Amino acid sequence: MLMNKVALIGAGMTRFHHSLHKDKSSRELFVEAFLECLDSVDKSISHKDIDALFISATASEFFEHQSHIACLLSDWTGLNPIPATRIEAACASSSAALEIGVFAIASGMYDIVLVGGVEKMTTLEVDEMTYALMSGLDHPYECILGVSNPGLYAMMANAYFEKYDSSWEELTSISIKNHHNASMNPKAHFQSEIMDIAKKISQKKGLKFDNEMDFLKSPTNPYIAHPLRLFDCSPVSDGASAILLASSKKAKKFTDTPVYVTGLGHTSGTMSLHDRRDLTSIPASVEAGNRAYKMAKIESKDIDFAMVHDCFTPAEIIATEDLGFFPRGEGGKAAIEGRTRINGEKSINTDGGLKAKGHPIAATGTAMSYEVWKQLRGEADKRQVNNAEIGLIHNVGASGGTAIVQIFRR
Amino acid sequence: MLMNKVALIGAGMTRFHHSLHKDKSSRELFVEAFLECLDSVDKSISHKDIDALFISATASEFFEHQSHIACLLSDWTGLNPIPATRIEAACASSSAALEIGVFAIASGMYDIVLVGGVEKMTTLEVDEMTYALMSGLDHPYECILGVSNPGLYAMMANAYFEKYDSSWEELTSISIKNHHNASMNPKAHFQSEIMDIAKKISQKKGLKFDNEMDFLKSPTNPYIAHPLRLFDCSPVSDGASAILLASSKKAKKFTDTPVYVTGLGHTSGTMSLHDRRDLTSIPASVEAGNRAYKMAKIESKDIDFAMVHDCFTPAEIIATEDLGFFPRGEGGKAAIEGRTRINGEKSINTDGGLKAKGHPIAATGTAMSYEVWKQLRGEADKRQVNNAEIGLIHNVGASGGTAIVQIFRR
Amino acid sequence: MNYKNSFSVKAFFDYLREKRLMGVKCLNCKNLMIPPRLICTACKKANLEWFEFEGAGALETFTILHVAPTSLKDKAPYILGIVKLNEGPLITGRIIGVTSDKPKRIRIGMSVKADFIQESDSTILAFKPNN
Amino acid sequence: MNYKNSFSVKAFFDYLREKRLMGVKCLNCKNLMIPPRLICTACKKANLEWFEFEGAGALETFTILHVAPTSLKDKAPYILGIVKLNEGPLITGRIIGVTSDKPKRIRIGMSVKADFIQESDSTILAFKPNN
Ligand SMILES: [Zn+2]
Ligand SMILES: [Zn+2]
Repeated sequence: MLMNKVALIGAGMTRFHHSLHKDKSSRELFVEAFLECLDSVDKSISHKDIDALFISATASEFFEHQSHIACLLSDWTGLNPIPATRIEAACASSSAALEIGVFAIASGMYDIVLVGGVEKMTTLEVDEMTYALMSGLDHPYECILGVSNPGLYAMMANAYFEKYDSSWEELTSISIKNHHNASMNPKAHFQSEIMDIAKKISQKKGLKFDNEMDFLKSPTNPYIAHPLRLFDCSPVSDGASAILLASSKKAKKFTDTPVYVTGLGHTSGTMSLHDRRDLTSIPASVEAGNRAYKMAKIESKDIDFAMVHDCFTPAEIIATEDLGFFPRGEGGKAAIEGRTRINGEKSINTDGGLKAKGHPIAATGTAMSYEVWKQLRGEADKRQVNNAEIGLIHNVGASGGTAIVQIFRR
Repeated sequence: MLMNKVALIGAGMTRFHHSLHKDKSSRELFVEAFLECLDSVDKSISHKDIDALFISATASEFFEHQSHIACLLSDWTGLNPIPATRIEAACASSSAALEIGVFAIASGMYDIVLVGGVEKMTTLEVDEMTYALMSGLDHPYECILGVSNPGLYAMMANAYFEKYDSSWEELTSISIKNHHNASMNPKAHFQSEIMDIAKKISQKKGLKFDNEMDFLKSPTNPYIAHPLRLFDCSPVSDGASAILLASSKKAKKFTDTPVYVTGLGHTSGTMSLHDRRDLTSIPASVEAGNRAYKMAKIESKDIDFAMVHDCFTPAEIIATEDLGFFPRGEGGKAAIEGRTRINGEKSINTDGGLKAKGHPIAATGTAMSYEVWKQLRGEADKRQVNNAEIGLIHNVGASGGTAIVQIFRR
Repeated sequence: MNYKNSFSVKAFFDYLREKRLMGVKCLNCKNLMIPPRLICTACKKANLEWFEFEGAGALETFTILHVAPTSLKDKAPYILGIVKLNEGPLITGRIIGVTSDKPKRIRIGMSVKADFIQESDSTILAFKPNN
Repeated sequence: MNYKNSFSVKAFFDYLREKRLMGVKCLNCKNLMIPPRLICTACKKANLEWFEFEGAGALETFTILHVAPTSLKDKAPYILGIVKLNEGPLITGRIIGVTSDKPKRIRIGMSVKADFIQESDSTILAFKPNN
């Protein structure tokens, strides 16, 4: 019905980083992504072609005391007076915005819509930032107790270890792979292998690490929420991303190689982690995946590559199982065996994932689509997946209260 | 194109109030509106009929340290696992949600969608609440200076007085009328005429007021932002509202008297008030109105009644001019002459408006649609507009960075 | 339908202050829920009554929080867990009575019982091991 | 296109601290804008240069704020205004040099000039009447 009705015709993003954007606020970050997005349109596009704006910021209230940010960005991009609406679904905000952009075009209301997200996170100290992002959890029943986002994924990890007789060591395969992929991504927050980071630290601190595991097990990689350590967590980054959507009819006017939206899946899970019977899976992800596969008329095996929500390392393992890429309990083993590396059996998080590319919350969803756009057009350079034809993004809000899966093809 | 494709098949709202909901949080407020909404469906509806949820909360981050609220409400209404997305456009949030619900249905993705909004405001003191809502303004260029929402409308009022040689006295016609209308609305925050309130106060404080103007000019009606006084401002209320939308095809399965969405207009204005050349009009309102009229294929004269955004009294006067109901500079005079009262020339804010019905920010847009629903179905009791066939809602974000106009017919 | 019930967040915490762990039972399908809800998660009916949980259960999972939000910085590291109550439902609580420097001592599956601790202005649900 | 320019919120306030009122001029269509933007509001090109405003103008409108946000509670009532600068654009500022208890003394149209006041940690744009 909606399949192939809407296409991506442009994509842009800032580098994700914790210090590079120190002097920029949300508006400057988003304009930067927007200008690159305009430039990326093969046959050129102008302001007057764009009909509407659906933009996300997840916690700009806390970071910049700024809401009504879609209006602000409409103004600052020069797109004013087109309609501008902010979309929020915790960490899945901008993929929700993309979905709504698809609806708006498919409804016949608009031809071309800009979607995207921005998060300026580094205005707060770590403890304040932790609390700000805890607003995405159930305030009275989780937040008040002191449950943080890493805390929730840590609890999922421990439940997973128990059920599948696995351990923290398995998680390191995720961060090692994703740092490797990010080392080839000029937009990534970290652009170095974990061992390179370990070497830098050892030089500075007069320490010595024999190998990655030696470093990751050291106090230099401190606990955030046991069993998760610093390198199990996505970093705090500032950044923005933007995608231009067009009706498939109009798309050809702007590019000869559009990227089509073929599958949309979006479901809500319980707000609290404790309301799920099995803590080793995110039911909303399973269902969102099934809905997206159904719309795209494909199965999980047809996916060539996927950006999955690895806010914390156990999340990637659970995601690859929830999406049907690997059997239950085998997601971690698959990663260890290299089956998820670029041009492995299933290329996962070719851009470095949230873990190494960075996770400016509301910019994450459309940044995943940005990588899919690059891959499907054969523009992913050293990260390029061979014969990439069908790509998937999987974006989770908080501990799984929201899950969004989107499938694209060239 | 979209005209008449989608219909309202149910509507519910809590009473708006500052103390009645003291013991309730957002989730309980929204569930209350939701249950009434379900009950309002003529031929009954069940949870499994509902495909998706677009819900607004404007500043729940500040009021309850709660974001990701669409997921929370999907869970608490029992609608989980349907997709749930939060929509924010400052004070125009839930009309933006309704618009997106229309797109989602018209796209063919869903048949039935729940939209609505909730705001639990009374958790904060007045000064904190003032600051929370200032997040909807331009933070560095307005908020830091201490500009509040009433401050912006006060500046518009002074510009209007100067241009049209008018004065504060004209504004009182708005609050007097809207209190009168609210006195007939069981959902309204205030259900009494201004003179009744004046009498109560005079008894308690041992004062004496000869008439409304005597009361409104007294120190008992203190300045908030000169020239605006307390009774020029909408009160601080808790509340929620919900609307069920269905494709026009499916609507008849649920009711014999659906209310059709015939016109949608939504535009962004400049974020800062100072970026507009004329401060006596809200350009986004003019354009949103024109777009809605165009889609509905009607003119402003065809509107039988309208809920317009009277967050502060000058806003109603400016709105009735921006929407083409009255010539420039004559909106206030029209109100004084009674031309905007129920069954006057153009019935404006039959429900009491934001001024007297209350303005729990994100609940306001769909509460306007709730009144249109009641009026078009002939269920507005003592407030009923005769032969109500075409109704309009006009919902503004902050000082006009967002304006949304929607037209409905029976 | 009765919209005006009191199965609220506030009521849960009011009970917690009285050291009572209260959820609801669906009068239609007998489903037990905690914290209290206004609509049954199973049958979707709004026909509920209060139900008191004993507070005994088994630890389903846990974490030790080292990087805490501002208000709890002084308390870190602290332990959090999800407990499967004997009556069926799971709920999150602070885990007390075990020290965070010995994570091996905290075992998934260990039996725990509810406790109620005072923190800042509110009563917090906690669980401690049964010895 | 040059994405890496410095027409930022931060730059505006850095200049303000130096008592300079800076906006931008479009190199394509000569449009003047304040505060600075990254894309011209008129021709939509990202081809701008810094432009210093004199700070002189006329009061377009004003209000006296009585109910202030938390951080400014002690300062209330204070006056705010929108000023039409001689170069064309309008901008919001605090109005000083007139007392809030005599609103009649504040006239729309009166000529004002920019001043820069220190408040908490930041420099705030203010305007005072020309006498
Ligand atoms: Zn039940
Ligand atoms: Zn220009």
